[in-house]
Amino acid sequence: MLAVTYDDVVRFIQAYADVIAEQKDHLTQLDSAIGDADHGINMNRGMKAVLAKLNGHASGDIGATLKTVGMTLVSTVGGAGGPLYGTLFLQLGAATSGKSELEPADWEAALAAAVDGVIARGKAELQDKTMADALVPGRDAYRAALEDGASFAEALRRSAAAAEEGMKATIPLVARKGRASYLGERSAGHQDPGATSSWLLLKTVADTWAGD
Amino acid sequence: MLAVTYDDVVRFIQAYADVIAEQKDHLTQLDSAIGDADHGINMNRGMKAVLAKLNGHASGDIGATLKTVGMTLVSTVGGAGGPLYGTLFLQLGAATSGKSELEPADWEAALAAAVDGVIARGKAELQDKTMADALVPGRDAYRAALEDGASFAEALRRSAAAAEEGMKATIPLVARKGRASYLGERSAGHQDPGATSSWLLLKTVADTWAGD
Amino acid sequence: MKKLINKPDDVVTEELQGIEAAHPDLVRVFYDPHYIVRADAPVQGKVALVSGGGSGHEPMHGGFVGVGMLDAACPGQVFTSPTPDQMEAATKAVNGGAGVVHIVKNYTGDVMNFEMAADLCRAEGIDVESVLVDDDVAVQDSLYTAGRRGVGTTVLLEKIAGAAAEERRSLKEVADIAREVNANGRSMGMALTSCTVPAAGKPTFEIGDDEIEIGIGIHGEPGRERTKLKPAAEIVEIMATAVVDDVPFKQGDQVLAFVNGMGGTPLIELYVVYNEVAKFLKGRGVTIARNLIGSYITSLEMAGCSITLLKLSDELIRLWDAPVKTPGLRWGV
Amino acid sequence: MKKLINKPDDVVTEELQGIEAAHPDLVRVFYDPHYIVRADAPVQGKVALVSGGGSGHEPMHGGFVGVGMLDAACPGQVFTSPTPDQMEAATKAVNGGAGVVHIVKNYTGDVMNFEMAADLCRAEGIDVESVLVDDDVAVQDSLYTAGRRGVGTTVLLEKIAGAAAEERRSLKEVADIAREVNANGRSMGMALTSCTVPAAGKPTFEIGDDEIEIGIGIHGEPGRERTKLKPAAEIVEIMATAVVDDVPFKQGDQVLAFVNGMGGTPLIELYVVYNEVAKFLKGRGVTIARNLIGSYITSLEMAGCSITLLKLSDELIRLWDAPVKTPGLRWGV
Ligand SMILES: Nc1ncnc2c1ncn2[C@@H]1O[C@H](COP(=O)(O)OP(=O)(O)O)[C@@H](O)[C@H]1O
Ligand SMILES: Nc1ncnc2c1ncn2[C@@H]1O[C@H](COP(=O)(O)OP(=O)(O)O)[C@@H](O)[C@H]1O
Ligand SMILES: [Mg+2]
Ligand SMILES: [Mg+2]
Ligand SMILES: [Mg+2]
Ligand SMILES: [Mg+2]
Repeated sequence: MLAVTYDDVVRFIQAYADVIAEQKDHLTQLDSAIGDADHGINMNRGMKAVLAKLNGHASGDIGATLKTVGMTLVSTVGGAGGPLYGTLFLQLGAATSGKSELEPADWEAALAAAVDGVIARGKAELQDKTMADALVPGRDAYRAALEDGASFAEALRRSAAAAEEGMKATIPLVARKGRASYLGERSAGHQDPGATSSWLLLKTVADTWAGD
Repeated sequence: MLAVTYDDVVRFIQAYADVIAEQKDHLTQLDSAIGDADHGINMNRGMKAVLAKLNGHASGDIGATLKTVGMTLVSTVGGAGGPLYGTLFLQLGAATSGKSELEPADWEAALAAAVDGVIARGKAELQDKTMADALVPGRDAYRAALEDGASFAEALRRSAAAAEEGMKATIPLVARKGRASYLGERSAGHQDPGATSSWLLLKTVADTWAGD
Repeated sequence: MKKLINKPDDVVTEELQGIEAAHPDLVRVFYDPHYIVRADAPVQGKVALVSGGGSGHEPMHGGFVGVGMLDAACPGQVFTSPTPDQMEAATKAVNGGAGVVHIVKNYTGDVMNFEMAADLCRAEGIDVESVLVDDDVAVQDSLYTAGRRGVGTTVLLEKIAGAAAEERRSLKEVADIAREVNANGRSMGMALTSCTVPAAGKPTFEIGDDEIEIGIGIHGEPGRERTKLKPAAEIVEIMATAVVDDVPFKQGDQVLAFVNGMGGTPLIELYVVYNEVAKFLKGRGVTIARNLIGSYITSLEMAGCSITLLKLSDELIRLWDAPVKTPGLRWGV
Repeated sequence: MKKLINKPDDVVTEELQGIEAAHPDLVRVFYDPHYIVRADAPVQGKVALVSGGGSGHEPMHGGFVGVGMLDAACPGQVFTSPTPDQMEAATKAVNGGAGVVHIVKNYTGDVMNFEMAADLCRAEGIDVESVLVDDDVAVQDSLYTAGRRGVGTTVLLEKIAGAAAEERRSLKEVADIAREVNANGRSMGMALTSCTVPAAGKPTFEIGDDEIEIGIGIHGEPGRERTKLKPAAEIVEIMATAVVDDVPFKQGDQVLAFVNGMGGTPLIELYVVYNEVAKFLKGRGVTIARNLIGSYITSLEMAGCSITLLKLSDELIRLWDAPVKTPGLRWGV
């Protein structure tokens, strides 16, 4: 694989919707431990709306489609997840505007813009026990892999693996942003739901685009 | 025993208060099955108030004291039990007004007046599954015993025994008066709480005045 | 038992102290015996309205004391009728010389206690008219029972009769309007959960996690049927059908629709229920001219609701719309 | 899960349909996206107030739309912040040319969504001022958290700022008054039981039969301590102390005391609590000049209460007393 096509992007979006549907209860469960028990429900409502929105609207423009995903998430997810995932996809879209293919460097730029967008929106720092704890290592590992000369597929796999580690590393953390922060010390010992859905996103990217 | 003294009457009132305190949960339990779970609580509140009221006020006038009991019950019990037991004691008091001793015939008249008062107040008929189902046989058995030439003590014991039978006979009945009547057929199979407290009353009379 | 109380025995007295502390502009509270009167009682020349009943149904009745509604309320112990001495004292305190209406919900205890009180008051020369509320269609075979219970219509009756009294209508007129409201109002309730009487300490009845009781009374008295949990639309269908068929309400009638929470029911659910009631009545051609949605006649923390429909004349609408200023119901002033 | 609903996914929409059916004289309801505006919106020349938040807190916010309070409310899914498109549509619908105040409870989701909405509105030339409510003293170490949550003070702020807007004060003045209310209001809540988000189907948290959570958030967020059930007096002592010491309220201060039910709490308990609050404040030399007692900012069917104290100036009292006519709060009209 040298580049990702428009159809690959659509397949990723569909696969992410499937993953979220499948992991809905798990994400909600994680959110019930340190939040308000709705993260899976919210994300699933959003991704279902995305599927309905995209259905039969193949524009061929990767950026436009990702922006539509972002807009749809913004207006259907709500809570913290809505603006954050909405921003993530809006930024992916802005960075890939007009493109019908993504080369490894395009994804690097898009991912960087998306992660910046999430951080600008939520003002989270690393170790605040948020989505950023999965996204930032995922972005960094991808970039490092490309610099190491890894293949596109390999870089995506390393990105997902780093996000997974980042997600797991949220377990001992004390939350400092979002609803979980109200728990103080009691938030330690639980995996962050947003970091989990962010890992699932990068994992779905890898599974869809770097599938064996 | 040929007659009941003022002190005997006071001992009966005290003993009835003790019995009600002891049976409070049981009466409430019976009321929770076919009523609103307060009969024991209400009667106990009333009899406690009676004790407080009588404490140190030995008038020597049986009728006056029984009227005080009735007035106190009327103003402290509430619910159906308040007017019914209030009326019962008010009528006992009216029938024994000015007396310092009760002979067997005095109690016959007093009991008859009390039962009439309860029936006039509540308009219950026999088999309606109410207090009347214990009181009426209790009254009738007492009268019949005297007519049979039984002793005062024996007549009181037969009165209590008949009330007990009447109380037990409420079990299969379908209630037609009071809160239990809302249950319709479902009220069958449960002993009536008011019939139970009425049996306890006649039993306490017998235990106190006809004690071995 | 989990409640925001101190000692079970003190609940009613402390509630009254809370009302007294909260609403000195609206009511005055008396403790020996317990009763609540409107701040400006007695209002000379006005027919006075006295109601009362067991506590645990808040805001009814104490929360309905004030201008345009009740002159006095007598709170009993929780779910236990108040006593004649309370009613007598309250009646005397609010009697403005034009007579007093006793509004009595049809429960054996309430009826007998109010009867004794009315006798005492009449003996002292006060004109008392008793009005019985018995609107609960859940009670069937009322010939063989203590009759229908007084439930949701009580709230509407107290408001409407209160407005009539405020217009200085005569004792007979006020009592007649109250009876007209009772004759034209019907209710039915249901429970999702039981409630716990503080002094009893445990739930009044057991109910499965997937069961509801349709036709419940406001003291947790059993209803018509114990059934599996159903969607709100089906529950409303059952209850509203029983209510509508009983008057009967006909196509073209104007009604006041009152969706009442039992105490533990959140407002979001009451609006879902009201939506179903509105759809149901539309289907029957009945017009909702007025409505009331909220927890006004409750059963402690019971979850559930009741539906009351009152057939409205223009006159009843006018009296309903009249100003009212009480802790529990307020508009127009 | 026992609720008076149809399908969990439809609760919010059906609730809105219920509100629309119930209060056409007060509000208009829109569905795509969801928002509620006062019947006469936009009011030309008046600063408009828009609030919103997750559903499940009824009557807040939809029940506070009307004359003298909010111009619009945006209901999210249960316990989930609404979305920027709702806020944008509502803001446009009520903008009367004098600017719009967004009243935002301090939750990450609400803040970010309202931020995006404000950006969109400003891009279209509408003057938007955002006011953050963060009055929950239960959140400690607010430097290391998302900050204090917005709870009970929100209700008081919406009423008071609404009255200021009704007087045709400027955007800046209305926003400043709102901020003054937030600066002078503090709250703390507690729960006896959990609530169940309809879409989740099971209780948000587990709590023992003899336990309470002190410092609970209105979405069931954990509080300061999990403790054994205590008498109301002790619970009030803990909560009121935390609230009073935080502003701090001093001897001689005048306050509005707001005792709020969490949705499943019967009014009888709220009056018992109010009685304790009144005694507590008396002991501190603080005067209760106004009060509000009832379930106004709820957490579905959660049992529990919150206490909010707002330090009052004469001006705030005047604005509090001004007429208000909404489904959830009404007086003076
Ligand atoms: N300021 C923030 N920056 C980045 N991520 C955040 C921030 N606040 C919360 N999150 C993420 O959002 C997740 C919760 O999302 P969700 O449950 O959808 O929203 P809410 O908390 O409003 O219910 C958290 O697990 C966390 O990862
Ligand atoms: N009309 C009546 N006549 C006689 N007794 C009655 C009548 N109605 C009810 N009772 C008695 O009252 C008892 C219930 O008393 P209680 O629980 O104190 O009152 P309430 O039903 O008001 O809670 C019943 O068990 C029954 O024996
Ligand atoms: Mg969440
Ligand atoms: Mg009883
Ligand atoms: Mg009772
Ligand atoms: Mg949420």
